[in-house]
Amino acid sequence: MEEIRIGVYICWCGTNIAKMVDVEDVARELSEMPDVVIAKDYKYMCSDPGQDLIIKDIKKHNLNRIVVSACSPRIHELTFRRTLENAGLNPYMFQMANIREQVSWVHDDRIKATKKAKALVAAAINRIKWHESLDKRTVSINPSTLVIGGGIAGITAALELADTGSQVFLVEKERKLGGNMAKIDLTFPYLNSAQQIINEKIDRIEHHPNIRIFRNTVIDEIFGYIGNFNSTIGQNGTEAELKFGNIIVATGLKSFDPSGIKNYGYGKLPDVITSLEFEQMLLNGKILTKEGKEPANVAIIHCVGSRNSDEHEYCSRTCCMSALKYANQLRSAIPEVNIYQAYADMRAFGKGCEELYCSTSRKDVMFLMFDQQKDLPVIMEAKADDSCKMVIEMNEKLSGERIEIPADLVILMVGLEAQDDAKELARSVGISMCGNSFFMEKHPKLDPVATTTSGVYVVGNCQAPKEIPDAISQAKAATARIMATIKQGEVEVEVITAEVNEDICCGCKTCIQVCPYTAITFDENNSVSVVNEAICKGCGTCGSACPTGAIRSRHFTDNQILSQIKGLMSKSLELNEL
Amino acid sequence: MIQRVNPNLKKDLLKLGVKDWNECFHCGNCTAICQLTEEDSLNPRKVFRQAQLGLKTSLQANISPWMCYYCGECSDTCPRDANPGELMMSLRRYLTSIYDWTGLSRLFYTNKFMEFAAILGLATIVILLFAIWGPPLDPTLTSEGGVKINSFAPIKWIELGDWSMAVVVAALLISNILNMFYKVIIKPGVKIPLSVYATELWKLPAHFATQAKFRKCDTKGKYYWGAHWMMMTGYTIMFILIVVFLPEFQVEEIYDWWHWQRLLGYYSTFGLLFGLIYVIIGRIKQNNQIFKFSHLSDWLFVIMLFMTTVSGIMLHLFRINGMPYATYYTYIAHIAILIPMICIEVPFSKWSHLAYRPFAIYFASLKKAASEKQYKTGLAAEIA
Amino acid sequence: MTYEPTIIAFLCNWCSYTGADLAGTSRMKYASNINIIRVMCSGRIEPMFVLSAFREGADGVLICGCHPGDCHYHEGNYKCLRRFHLLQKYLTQMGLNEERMRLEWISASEGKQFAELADDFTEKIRSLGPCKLKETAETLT
Amino acid sequence: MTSIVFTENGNGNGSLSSLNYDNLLTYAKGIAGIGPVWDKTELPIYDSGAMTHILKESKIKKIIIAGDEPGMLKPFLSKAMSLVGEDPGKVILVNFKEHGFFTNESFELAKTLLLFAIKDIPFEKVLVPEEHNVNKDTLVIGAGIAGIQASLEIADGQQKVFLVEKSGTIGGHMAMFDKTFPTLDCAACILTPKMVEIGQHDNIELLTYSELKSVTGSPGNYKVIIHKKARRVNLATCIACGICSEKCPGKASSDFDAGTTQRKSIYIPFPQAVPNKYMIDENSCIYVENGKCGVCVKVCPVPDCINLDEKDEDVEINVGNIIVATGFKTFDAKRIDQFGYGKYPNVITSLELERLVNAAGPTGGFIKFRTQNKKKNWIFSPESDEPKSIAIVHCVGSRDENYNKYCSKVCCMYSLKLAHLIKEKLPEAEVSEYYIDMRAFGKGYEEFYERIKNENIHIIRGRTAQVDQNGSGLIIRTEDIEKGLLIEQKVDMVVLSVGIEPAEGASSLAKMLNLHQDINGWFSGKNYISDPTSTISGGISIAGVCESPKDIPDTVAQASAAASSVLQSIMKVKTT
Amino acid sequence: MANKEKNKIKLAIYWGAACGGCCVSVLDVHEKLFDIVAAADLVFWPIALDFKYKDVEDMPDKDIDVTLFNGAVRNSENEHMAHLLRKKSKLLVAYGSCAHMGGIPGLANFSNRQEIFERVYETTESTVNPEKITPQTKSKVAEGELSLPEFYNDVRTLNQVVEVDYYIPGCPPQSERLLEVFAAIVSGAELPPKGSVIGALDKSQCDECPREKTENKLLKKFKRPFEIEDDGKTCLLEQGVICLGPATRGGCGVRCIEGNAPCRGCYGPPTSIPDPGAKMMSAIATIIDENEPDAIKKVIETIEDPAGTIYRFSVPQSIIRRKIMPQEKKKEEAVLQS
Repeated sequence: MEEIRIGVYICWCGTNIAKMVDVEDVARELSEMPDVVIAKDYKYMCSDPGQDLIIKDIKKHNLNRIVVSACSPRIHELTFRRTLENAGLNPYMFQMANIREQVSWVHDDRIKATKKAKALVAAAINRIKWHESLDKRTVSINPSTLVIGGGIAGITAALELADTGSQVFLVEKERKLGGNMAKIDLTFPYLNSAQQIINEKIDRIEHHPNIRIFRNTVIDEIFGYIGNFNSTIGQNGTEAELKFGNIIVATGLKSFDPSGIKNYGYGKLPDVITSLEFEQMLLNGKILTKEGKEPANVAIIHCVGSRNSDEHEYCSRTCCMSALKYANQLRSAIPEVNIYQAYADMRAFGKGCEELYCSTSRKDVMFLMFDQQKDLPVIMEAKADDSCKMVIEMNEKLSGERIEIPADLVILMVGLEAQDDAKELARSVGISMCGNSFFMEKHPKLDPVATTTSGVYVVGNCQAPKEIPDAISQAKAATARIMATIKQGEVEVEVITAEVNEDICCGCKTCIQVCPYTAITFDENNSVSVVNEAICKGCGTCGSACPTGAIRSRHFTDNQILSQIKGLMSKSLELNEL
Repeated sequence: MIQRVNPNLKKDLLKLGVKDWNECFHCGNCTAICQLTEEDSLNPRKVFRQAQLGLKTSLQANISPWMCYYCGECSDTCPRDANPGELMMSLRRYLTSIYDWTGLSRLFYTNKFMEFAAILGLATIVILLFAIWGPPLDPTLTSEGGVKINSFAPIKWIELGDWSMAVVVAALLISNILNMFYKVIIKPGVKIPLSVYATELWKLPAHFATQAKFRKCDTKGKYYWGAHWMMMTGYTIMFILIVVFLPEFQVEEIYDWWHWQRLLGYYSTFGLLFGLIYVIIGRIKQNNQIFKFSHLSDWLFVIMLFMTTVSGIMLHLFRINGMPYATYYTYIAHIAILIPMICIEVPFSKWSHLAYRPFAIYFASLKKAASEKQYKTGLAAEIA
Repeated sequence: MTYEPTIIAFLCNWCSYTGADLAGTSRMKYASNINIIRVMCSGRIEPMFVLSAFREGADGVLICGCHPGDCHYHEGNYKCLRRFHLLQKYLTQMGLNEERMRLEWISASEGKQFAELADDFTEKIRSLGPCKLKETAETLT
Repeated sequence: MTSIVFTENGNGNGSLSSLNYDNLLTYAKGIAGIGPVWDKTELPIYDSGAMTHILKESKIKKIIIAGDEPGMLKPFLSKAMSLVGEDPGKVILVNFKEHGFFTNESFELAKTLLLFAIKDIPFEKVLVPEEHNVNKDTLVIGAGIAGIQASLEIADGQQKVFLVEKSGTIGGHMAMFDKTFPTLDCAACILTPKMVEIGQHDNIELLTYSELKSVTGSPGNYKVIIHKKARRVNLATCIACGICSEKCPGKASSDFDAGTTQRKSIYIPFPQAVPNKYMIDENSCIYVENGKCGVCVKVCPVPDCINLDEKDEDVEINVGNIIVATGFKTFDAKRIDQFGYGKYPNVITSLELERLVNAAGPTGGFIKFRTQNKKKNWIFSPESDEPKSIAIVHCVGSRDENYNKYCSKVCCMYSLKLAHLIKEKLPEAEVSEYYIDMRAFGKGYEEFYERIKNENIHIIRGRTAQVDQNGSGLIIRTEDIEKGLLIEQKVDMVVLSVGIEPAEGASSLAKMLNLHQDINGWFSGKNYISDPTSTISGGISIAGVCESPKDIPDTVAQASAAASSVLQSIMKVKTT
Repeated sequence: MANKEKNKIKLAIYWGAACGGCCVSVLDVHEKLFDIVAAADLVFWPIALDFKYKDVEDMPDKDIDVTLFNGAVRNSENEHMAHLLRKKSKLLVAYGSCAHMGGIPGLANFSNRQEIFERVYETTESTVNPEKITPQTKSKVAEGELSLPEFYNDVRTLNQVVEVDYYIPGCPPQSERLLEVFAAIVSGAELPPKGSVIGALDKSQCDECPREKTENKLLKKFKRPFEIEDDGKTCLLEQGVICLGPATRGGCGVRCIEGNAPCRGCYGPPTSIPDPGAKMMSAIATIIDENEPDAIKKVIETIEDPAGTIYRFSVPQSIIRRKIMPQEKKKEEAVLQS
């Protein structure tokens, strides 16, 4: 093994450190530690001359490990790693001791601060003896992408990617492309045609040279990792072996089935229909009751299957606005119709939505509020002599009165819920699910489309209910990442990863479930665990959980940390005795 | 009790109003900003709700519209521009037409032609009466160059006319108030002990005279209150003068200017003029929320009162300056405007509020006192 | 001279170490007895580190991670929490005062909380007196 | 036979639309082979019977509805078509607004759109992509979370990004927040790593304290002049030691703390600012004002680091794509008289409360009364007392015809979050929320709402109408809608959940970049439904709240989506 | 004869604080014992042959080729012999768990001399000792002075007293392993680096364990072996039983597990682990299936005596080595007060 030659640099940071820490004393004392070749102090280590000093010393003294004691590594670790690279050393042969944020700025006793600085630097020196060269690692990226789901999100993603010249495989469970958007007439809030938008896109996708469509196809199992996935896809009896670098999951959601809600009598009362069925009426241009008459009274009931602990606790996000849209469409198609909207909270939050709410309310629409959790309206058949077919009874919250509404047609604004096969899909693609069987994103705030599995993205409704523009934004967001990786042809993966020593691993499989990224798999042939370093993010949890000590967390190995502790304590105690 | 919603009531109400209020999304701002809001008596939003849903029974039993003096604060701050103040105004018209058993009120509110016809018809009758039974305008009426008003319009006839008009109007008003009492108290089944009727009775004249509630309106309200109060007192004093004290009022002799009759008369005139000009400028400029929307009945009322006032002033000026012919013609014109104004506006239109409002306050306090009493006896029974 | 305990603090990189940095940039003063060792995640902290710290002479060990649910690696902090409790039971069995080891959640914005924690913990350890573990283990008789 | 119905006449419907419909109608009538062409007013739009008669008579097989809101007419015509037995799907909508052609400048394009509708050509082809040689560098305007995200996406694709930020640090509003809803993870914990990444990224050139001066050129090749304001501290040499700030005698209200406290005239916006360098506020610097002082220069340990006489400068850059992510400003609560903000010290805005509950804020994370300091400035100091009851008022300046008609989308959720945080800091305090509609729409939001309901917080439906001072406390008047009762509540502090408005200067930027703004001032994309981030100005995308109010995840998704357009154009080596 | 003698190696076997099982394990080679005797001269083996310490003392230094030292160092006699044998031996092998890691006698480190004496000589139910007489190192009797070895406060492993060349782990070591080691030494093959563990495997127990292991290792309750209904196939850890197998060196032939009992760790940890129990502690805590502190504590309560379970054979060898006893002074005060 090569001789360890350590260079130690103590930064003054102007007076920031020097005022509270006797930096010269620190340098002098630590120069006496074993393996330390030189120890220097300097005004600003991060400045160009400071960095040059390190480079020169590395060459002159043949140093192979560098300790810089300055500010927080969160600020300058990258700076100095680059310095080392410039000097021809591996950037990981570097350790920083934070004596500014965690010493000089937070203490006011110079003697104690100096003592602590010495201990921290000693710890770093002790630690760096165990450092090893780590190399940047990349995996190559197959430029093809698999898009699962042919709704608006999937179609958008496929087109965006295909337009850059990359191959896209689009897999759709059903025969028809377009998903839920193809089943609706107009979009809110501007009442534009959904059909025109989606049909144009479907037309493009069907004729796109870079897109291969698999209809009536379900993904069975996917193998591999980012950049290098593969799967066998069966279609019409033939099987195709596909290789792709990234996966976009855009399987969407399905409408809630309201048959289970007794109050509404869906399935029993012929003129109680779901919003999706009403969309079909609008597409056909025929808003008629089962008897074939035009309704004189139409009631729209919100929050069916949503915001209720018996069905789904979550809000389906789109129904309120769809209901307002229906009011406008009804008013246009049947000018004299009485329109009633039973709602819980009017969630008109998007662009132009509150304005639509306001303009709709001017169109003789009667809004009625009910308690969607405990007190649902009851739909019943009207008496024979009544002017209407059905009567809806409810406790109206805004007036505090018990009222009844005449209705000839009742539209249930059904919520959205996970597809039946969501769980199987999650398993085959390797992503997690949240409480409501929605797919889980990597970070709910700052990474809403990536997943914990690198190279797999969730977009559109399958991540959570959302409006069309948001689904499209998400679809495009995922393609941004994929384009960046395709463009580079390879993707850098975490350097600080875990590795399994196969000579020691006994195959107890403790580590496999511990990994939050499912980066560890079991090699049945050798009966050892294997870390897929393309997936590993280097948290080190597995290393701590491994009972045999077979897993090392690179750059945070047991030895590195133990010697850091040892160095710190020995210096600290030694100084205490003085 | 389950009430069925009735979208048609709204359409009906719209005929009496000037603006749709369906934008309201029930935030309750109006109720909260209104300084007069009181449980059971004034809750603008609840009235809104009854109107929107078309809950006729509840609406007719509701006295909230009368409790509102229309300071306009609710409409100013309404986040949806739904104009609660204007709805209250429209509802006052609605309730007036509901209380009025003759149906004339409704007819006049909804049919401009009929309203004009009624006014013009009455005016014509007045002029005809003078033309037929009035003395010939010959020099006997101007002997010594003076104005002989009592000879022109003999006081006994005029007094007879005055009193009969007062009786008719009062009869109509009282019957309408009884109707109101039925709709507000009897029909909803409010139980009120007889003693309460007596103990709360003082509120009736007190509120009529002071309009103290109006003062509670916002800062701007105090200003309106001043104008409104002056107009109201001016009108009332004048009304009493010409009906009760006609013999002291319509005299040949011209009193000294400090005589009580003249002083009261001047005050009334000033009060009316001040209030009217304030309102007319407001309605023309639409400078404030309450003046933004004017129903025909609003304009008619103001214009007729203004014309009455102006003709009265002219009459007075002509008389003290000894201009007999001018005085006599103006007198006819004055009466020809005054009679239709009182006969149409007081029982059937906007002016009915001078009676409904104090009664509404009285009924509200009855309800409140009754429920308090009930609560107390209930409590006592419980304790016992 | 008053007794100055030596304390080792293991801080996760994403929340707690950043929080400690914030205490620094905000110039909050706290006891100099706290010596920080950075790990990527509190899930990396294992009993051996804590035991070694005591064995090498530390008087107290502080462990900080992201608040529950905030872990940069999803659930490392829960793993840390589980180990902490077992380790605490073990240390108690070995005659160590359980308060010598503490686990707290410090977020990246909680510089002040970190400074207060550092002071509070130092005082606690000071009141407990020197830890005799190193002495005992090295002088078996 | 194809027929056309125009829903507008004259010059559009007035709201921003100014297309001359009369001319368009004349043009349409002249198209060869076209059936009847009507203006909406000429049709019996309340009488399906009459309409079917017309359709039958003219043998119409297809109807094109053209205008600003053609969808409103569609159900009527679809019904009429189905009544005569024609395909109701043959009712085609041509929404000029949707495509951005609503001014007379795009009259020709509007004509084309009509023709395409007649001939069934996809609308996408109206704007035939011109082939440009794309400059591969990108300009991102605004370094809030949207700008940061977009920059990182592009820079990670190995493309150069110029990130321009108006203030002295990146981070935007998100950096000011304490926690984010609904997961309650701390904003700084998740944001600062991204900020550091921006600061250290090889492909990102950060231009803080700078604004756009002019943009010329064409899609793919824009020449942008950036006005760099004088920071007066050298970015390269400043070591952020803070000595200058310690000694500086000048003071001003801290923008970063939403005015809740004071900072020095030479300052760093907040400890984790990027770049982590000091700067001088010229409005309060004594030297800038009267030429005398210079204490900072004297105490600065780095030679020539502070240059008090530094002048503003202009920098020219050339870029191919531009992403606009200028975000928002909060509604000025002073505009609503009856809430007494600015009049009563303890009526505060939600942004101020965000700073108070933030551990790095002026009170160290404690909720305190606003008090006057020695110099009579109203600030929040850690020494003040704590309120015992707090009311949170929703929809301040939003959903209000008198101010902003739109819903600001985020206030309900952040108010719930703030209520939770208040309860966390002051468990004994009485917390009330007054709302109109609770808009808990996103992933996990409704669940969060349910959770807050169980935290002993009064959540009352009703819009507060008035706040008055009453002795040392405040009285707020609200109607409890669900009970139908007027509530006059005495509280110690009122928090106004202010809505959000387009950032200062959005209009001038719109002019500079030829972007459309909607009636509320938000930027409009090319097509709200199918392409909300691209604009009709080629190579220019919009992202985040500047497009319309939205929460953080949607902002981040949009930012990435905008980056996707940029990367796509670079990969295709052309832009549209 | 002399030549023959020369080819034979000199073997010594000594027991310190031990149960004798290790010595018996030597006999457990059965008929192979003859091969040993054929290849080696047993120069010292107190349990089997009558040698006096004097004989050893008289040997020249480094005269013994191999000494198998079993048992921990508990008293002054053990320590003396450890030093003596070190001096006289070329190779000193710590034989068995006690010499290696302290073994079962090492559990005495949860206590100290005072407590042990109190218990053994005063408070045990069968003891009558009103004068509270405890063993003294020196006592005068009529015949003169008698001496007993000093009973130490702590139990130490062999290597905490003298330098050790090799370790053969096990309680007791498997006889087959002993034969293999012995054969290697005799054949003069190249020996592994000093300090190595010999007669055992590098991998831990699980590698040899026939039970089926899955990744499903999440526990809401720990169980003692009698609490489970073992199907003989499922990994014991997955059934909630603390089996030290994953952190214990293989080589014993997974005998305990074959006997449906969990591994208790007598073979000690693999080379990669400095402390025998810390890793195992970490592992079993990690697989607790709870996230709330109280729930976690509840699960941990189901572990009977964690320190004694995890460090059953290795307390003196662990990082902490022994329990820190409450200050002696306090105890004295308490006695005085009572």
